[in-house]
Amino acid sequence: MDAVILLTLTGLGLAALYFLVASGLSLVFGLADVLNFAHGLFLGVGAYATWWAAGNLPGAGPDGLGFVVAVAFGVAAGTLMAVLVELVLIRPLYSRTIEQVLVTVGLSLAGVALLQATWGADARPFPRPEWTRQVTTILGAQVPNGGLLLIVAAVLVLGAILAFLQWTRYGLIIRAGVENREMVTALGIDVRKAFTLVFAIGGAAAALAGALGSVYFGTVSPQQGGSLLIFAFIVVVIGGMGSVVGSAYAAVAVGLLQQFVNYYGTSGLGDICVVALLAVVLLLRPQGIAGKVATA
Amino acid sequence: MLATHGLTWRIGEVAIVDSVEIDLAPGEFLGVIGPNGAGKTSLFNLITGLRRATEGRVTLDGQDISALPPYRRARLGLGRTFQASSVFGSLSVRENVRLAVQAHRGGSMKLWRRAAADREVAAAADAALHRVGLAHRGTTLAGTLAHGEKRKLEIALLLAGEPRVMLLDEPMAGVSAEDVPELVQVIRSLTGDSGRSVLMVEHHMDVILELADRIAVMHHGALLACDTPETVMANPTVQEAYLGESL
Amino acid sequence: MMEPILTVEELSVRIAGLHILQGVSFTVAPTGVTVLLGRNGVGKTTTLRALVGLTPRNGEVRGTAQMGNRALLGQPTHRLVRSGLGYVPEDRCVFAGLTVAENLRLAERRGSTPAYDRVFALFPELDRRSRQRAGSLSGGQQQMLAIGRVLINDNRLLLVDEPTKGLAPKVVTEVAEVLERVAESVPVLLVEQNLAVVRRLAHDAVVLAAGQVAWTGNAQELLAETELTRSLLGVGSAEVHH
Amino acid sequence: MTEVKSPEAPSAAVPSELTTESTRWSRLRPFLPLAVLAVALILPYSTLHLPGIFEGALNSPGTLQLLAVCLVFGGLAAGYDLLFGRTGMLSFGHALYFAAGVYGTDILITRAGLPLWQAAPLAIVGGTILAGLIGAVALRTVGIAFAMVTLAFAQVGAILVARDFGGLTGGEEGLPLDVSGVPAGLVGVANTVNLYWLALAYLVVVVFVVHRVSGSPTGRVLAGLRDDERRIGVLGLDPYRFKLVAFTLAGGLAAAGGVVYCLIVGGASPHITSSELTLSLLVMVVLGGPGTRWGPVLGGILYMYLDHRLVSVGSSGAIDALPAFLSRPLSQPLFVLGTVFILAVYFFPGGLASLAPRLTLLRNALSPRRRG
Amino acid sequence: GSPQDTANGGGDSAAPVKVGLVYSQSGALASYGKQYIEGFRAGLDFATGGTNKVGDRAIEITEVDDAGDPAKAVSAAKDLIGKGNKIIAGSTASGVALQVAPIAAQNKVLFISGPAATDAVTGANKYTFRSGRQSYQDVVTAKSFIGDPTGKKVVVFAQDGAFGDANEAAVKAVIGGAGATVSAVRAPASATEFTPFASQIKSAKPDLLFVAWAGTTAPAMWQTLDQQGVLTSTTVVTGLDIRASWPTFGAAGSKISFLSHYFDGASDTEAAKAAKTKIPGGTLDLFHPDGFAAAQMVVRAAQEGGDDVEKMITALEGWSFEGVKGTMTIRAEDHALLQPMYQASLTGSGDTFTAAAQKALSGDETAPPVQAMKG
Ligand SMILES: Nc1ncnc2c1ncn2[C@@H]1O[C@H](COP(=O)(O)OP(=O)(O)OP(=O)(O)O)[C@@H](O)[C@H]1O
Ligand SMILES: Nc1ncnc2c1ncn2[C@@H]1O[C@H](COP(=O)(O)OP(=O)(O)OP(=O)(O)O)[C@@H](O)[C@H]1O
Ligand SMILES: [Mg+2]
Ligand SMILES: [Mg+2]
Repeated sequence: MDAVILLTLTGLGLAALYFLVASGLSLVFGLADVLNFAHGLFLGVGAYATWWAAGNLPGAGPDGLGFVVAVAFGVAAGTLMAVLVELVLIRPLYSRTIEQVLVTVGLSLAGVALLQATWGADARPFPRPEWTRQVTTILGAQVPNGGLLLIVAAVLVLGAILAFLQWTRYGLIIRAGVENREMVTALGIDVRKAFTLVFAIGGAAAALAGALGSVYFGTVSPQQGGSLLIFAFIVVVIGGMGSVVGSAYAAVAVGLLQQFVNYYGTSGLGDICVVALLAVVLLLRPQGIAGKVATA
Repeated sequence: MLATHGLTWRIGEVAIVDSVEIDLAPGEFLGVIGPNGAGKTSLFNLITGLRRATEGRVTLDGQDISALPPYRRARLGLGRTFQASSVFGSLSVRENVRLAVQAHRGGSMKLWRRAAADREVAAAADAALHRVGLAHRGTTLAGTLAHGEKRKLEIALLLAGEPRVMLLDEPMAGVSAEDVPELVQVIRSLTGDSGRSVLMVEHHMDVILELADRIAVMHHGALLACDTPETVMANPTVQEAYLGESL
Repeated sequence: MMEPILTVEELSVRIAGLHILQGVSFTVAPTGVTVLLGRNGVGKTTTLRALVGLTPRNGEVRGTAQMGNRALLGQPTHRLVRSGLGYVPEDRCVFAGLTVAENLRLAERRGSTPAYDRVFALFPELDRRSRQRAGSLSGGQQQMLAIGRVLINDNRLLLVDEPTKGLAPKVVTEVAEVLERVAESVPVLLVEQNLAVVRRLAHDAVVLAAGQVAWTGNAQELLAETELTRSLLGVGSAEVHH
Repeated sequence: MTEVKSPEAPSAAVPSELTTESTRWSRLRPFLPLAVLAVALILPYSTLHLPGIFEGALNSPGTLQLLAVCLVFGGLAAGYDLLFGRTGMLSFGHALYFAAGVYGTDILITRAGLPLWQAAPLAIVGGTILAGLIGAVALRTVGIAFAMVTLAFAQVGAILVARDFGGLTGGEEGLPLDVSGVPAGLVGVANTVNLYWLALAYLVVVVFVVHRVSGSPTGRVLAGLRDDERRIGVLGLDPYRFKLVAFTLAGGLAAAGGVVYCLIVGGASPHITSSELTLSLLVMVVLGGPGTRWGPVLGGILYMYLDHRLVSVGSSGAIDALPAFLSRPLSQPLFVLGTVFILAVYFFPGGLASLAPRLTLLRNALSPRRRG
Repeated sequence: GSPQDTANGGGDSAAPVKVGLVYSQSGALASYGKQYIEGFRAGLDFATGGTNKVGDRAIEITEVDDAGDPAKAVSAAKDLIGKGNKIIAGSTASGVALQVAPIAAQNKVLFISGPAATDAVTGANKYTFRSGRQSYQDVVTAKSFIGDPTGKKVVVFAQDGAFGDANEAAVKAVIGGAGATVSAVRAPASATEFTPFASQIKSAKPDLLFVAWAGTTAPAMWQTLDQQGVLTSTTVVTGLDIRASWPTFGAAGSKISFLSHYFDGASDTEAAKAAKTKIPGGTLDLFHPDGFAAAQMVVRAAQEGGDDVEKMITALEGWSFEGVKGTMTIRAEDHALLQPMYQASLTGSGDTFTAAAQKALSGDETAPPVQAMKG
């Protein structure tokens, strides 16, 4: 029984991490129709900026309010980076999906190499509040606080993104813009602004995921973002492109599946099960769990 | 030749196509009219297999084809055009038609033969292009054609397949007034020989009246009437629901 | 004669090395409907798209176009539209994945109250189907939505590309009526193949041939003259009178 | 951009009063590939030094090895383009069939002790069947879903290789090829030239097959599929069958590339099962120009060349001499490679292949001056 | 010229001795590579008395980056061999070592593998030597932590793949062979959440837990083991990685018993002192000794063998020398490098940790079993 609770809660923590990474990806991928392979880089930028701020930025530090400031700085850096990338690199390439893939792949290669050139290839210890290293005992299970923090953050991010899509016109503009950018402009809307905004949000979510993920891992390294990205992609696709709620469901499914199979099955089976889940979902419902049926 | 039996397509509770019974005789030209949203295009989709009917059957020469995928139905001689032109945008106009000819004549699964060397295909394609008056646009990329030209290419693609039953979905929409008579000629010639049948949706009443042997009227998914043009035009419901007061 | 609302001078468009428009000049009167005629592929759509700033990336536009005191060419589309240039595209371009209501909501412009009543009065169908996804509308219904989307705002000039294409005769009449009524308050530059509609609506006419202006003048005169219609539009006036 | 005032004479059309020189050129053009092939064939006999481009003389083993790797990837990219550029199928799992070729050959030779002449055909057939089976399932989806299903299968392949079941694959350490099953002519540094010829032969075969197939009736259908699948169905052709044929054929070509690569590198390592490899295939094709005759080949060759050479450029003295803020990033090969992709997108939209028409334009612009 | 022309570059007695170093300058193992090359330079200086010459022949080093990719390494090795290098050294990654070794044998050049820890390099072929330790030696050192293994319960926690396989096999052979019952918990190398594995380990209640984990997820793994109480419930042994990684152990660090290949201060040999003065920063780390030993072996080979690879091999086989770690012996039968190994503990917090040696094991004590030479 203990084991089940522990696995469930840590599985949810893992799911929260996947969701944090996937949410920004899903937004950018589903709404702006950009397969952003540089998302992992945004993650890395957020993590390194937080790490840097905690050590160097006045007012920021590894604990308490200082840590919040450091994370805020990291998120700001990630957002700025995403906005710059959109403005300079992606904007001229809308509706040229393949070129975008090339640019974002190039960007992730170059960016990660740059992080590595600046801070070295090895993992560095990540500054974090002491309590994130401890555990909380819930129903007899020792649940890491880092995981709980991720769960709380994921719920907040989910709420924030849903509110944004629900209460602002941007959700509509972006959905329409993906279908036919020209026509959105022909309705008198500056669609470019909306896309920049989506990138900014995606970048912010990625940076937050980078910072909190590093808290969870305890270290920051240049490759970290990339290795999470593959699962994030799987989550996005299972959930249905562009559906943030779908991504949330999918993240939970993937996180729990991985955790339980890794415990009860043999090693490595967890990953294979996740991949199998992806294949099965796509074959049965190519549009993903929450995706809409494409028009004929 | 082509017949539908109680053909129905529901989305949720709503019947988009509602128990439609059509019987198309060999060589017959059946016009289909009806208000926008009556279900004409949907009917075509059901007949060609792009959509699966929820109830009812489609038969071709008495054979039930309801369960066949679109390509099998096409091979049995069912051809169609699309209301929104759907041509191969990145191929030249000529390649578009050659592809259609080749699809019809067989031998598409030949990986090791030079496609361009097949003179017969090329000749048939050029003939089809000629018939719709696009011969001079042969090398243009189909995607960059003007709207009306795409309509003509659609018909050329249909011609190339030499189908026995042709379904035309608003072939005249967007065709310039000057070219309408020409195209009417082309469509008329489709049925003239060889006992081919045509099912044509069209909102240009003069064209329908000129070509159709019978006219089917659809309304809210159901077949309101299916009769000679004179009878249909005299029907007060048709007058009211479809034609309105003429301009 | 009042000042024209739109003055196009020497408009040339080149796309991918092809000269599609070669020095097109015409004006649009500040009231009523001006119709742009010509065979398939002469460049009617290209003209409208150039005016509203939607020439493809690999295209090049030259010449001038003035709407009132505003130069149109070279401006970003969304600014042009916000300044009161409404555009109904040829292929309808409704957002297939959005519902009818969402399509309309998207068209609302900041700073002006959306005239839903006007749109729903004209097309009650849109009201009834407001929650249906636009992609599943019939062709004609989509056309209504495309027009409705523009009418929801107040415009200074409407560019309308083949609005009656694919519509049932009854709806064609209705759309013609709508345009007629719209044109009472907003000038319209209309591309239209249905000569009956042209006859009913048009005041002025511009005829294009091979990327150049072949004729401008009064539309009714044009349609009345068998010789002219035959040489310019390729149809006898008898056919016009269907 | 030059301003052309007169409305006639679109600039893309070549003026009719061509110089004799240009006519000769256009008549020669079809033979250009043959000429390049001839150069490639005699290249190992040249002791030419191209400092900065290659480390050693053209016929030195190091250069030949590098060229061989580049040629294999040129072929691989051309094969992938059959899927991507010519049929419009975005597969993210193409590396799997390549890896099947590499590991298949390696395992059959090293673990099962088969001779090369048995192992190679078995590996190719195996890779082709694998592609056929996976394609049969994955092709039930389209678009991004298809890309992701293929990626998923490739990921399973990667996991299986990494887990090292039964010690077959060597896990993350890879599996060195046991050369006792390989003809002596393909072993040893002195015989690198034979590997080079093998790679060249592979490239020629792939290019020939791809061009032949694209120009065939089937190729025409594939091109149609790229644009409008629904229409293909209505024309009476089964889209699924044609896509499956393309997918299987491309998979088989990739597996054959794997066999050659296994011999060149002398083993298998899990690098080749990574999803990055598929992505880089995509990059190669886009870099070169998808759906073009020579673009993917050039893209593949260039990519691999940069991938290998940047490593040594990065560690060269010239870079170290730069100030730290320049030398640090520049000594990271991936930084340079990534930057090259980005620049390529902006400066060669349409890929390297689009350079050719532009060069023609340039030549046309220059030729009057030469005449005058 | 003919294709074979330059492949047989020879050397006369005044020409420099050409040595090719193929190792990771970039990629995931770049920091290991950096230590290796620093150690190599220091070792070369030490072994040639600062002249960088063997007799009157200068030693000419060519460095090539393999970025951890065997394909690149193979290309580089072929290039170097083609240019007449008779000695190749380097190989930071095991995959590289395994694929370069056959190339050396095929072309009859000397290959001295570097930090790559895989056991498979030992006895790979007669042209292949190693300048570092191998996994087996790690495990033997780990065994020294539990005294008499008879009846004890040992769990191996290792990642999937060859590295994990080798460690599991070695533990089964070394500790299991000595009477302990050995079981294994394996996890995918890509795992990010370790609770399931920690629970499995805990419920197995081992007397000794041997952890073989490499990669960036290690800190998360340790934290989870700590949080789930594994570290306090049993003796946990693992290998001590490079200095930069020490802070990432966090609080777990002081609860682990480390086996160590090397850390600064583990030995106080002449070579260690010399190395400390030569390397940038003056602090020795995990892979400095490997580079140092490689240089010593290169010099020995060149001295005794000249340009004759067979003579080089004879000169190295059975050779004993004083390296950074102490006395190192190249076992003639399979070219295993017998060398001292250490038990260590870690103390400190934040960014400053220090390692202290508990015990040193001699090269004979940690000797792996003799392999038959494969090629
Ligand atoms: N997938 C769908 N979901 C919901 N409603 C649909 C769907 N597809 C079609 N419809 C509805 O079915 C009705 C029939 O559509 P159809 O396209 O067949 O009309 P049509 O007769 O061809 O009209 P038009 O003459 O305007 O082309 C329309 O009211 C349309 O909105
Ligand atoms: N993107 C493009 N690239 C190349 N040529 C184009 C492009 N767009 C349009 N054209 C060409 O420009 C010409 C004019 O096209 P346009 O769409 O303006 O014609 P139109 O008068 O609107 O015709 P229709 O009555 O058929 O709608 C056509 O020959 C068309 O092929
Ligand atoms: Mg319809
Ligand atoms: Mg038009």
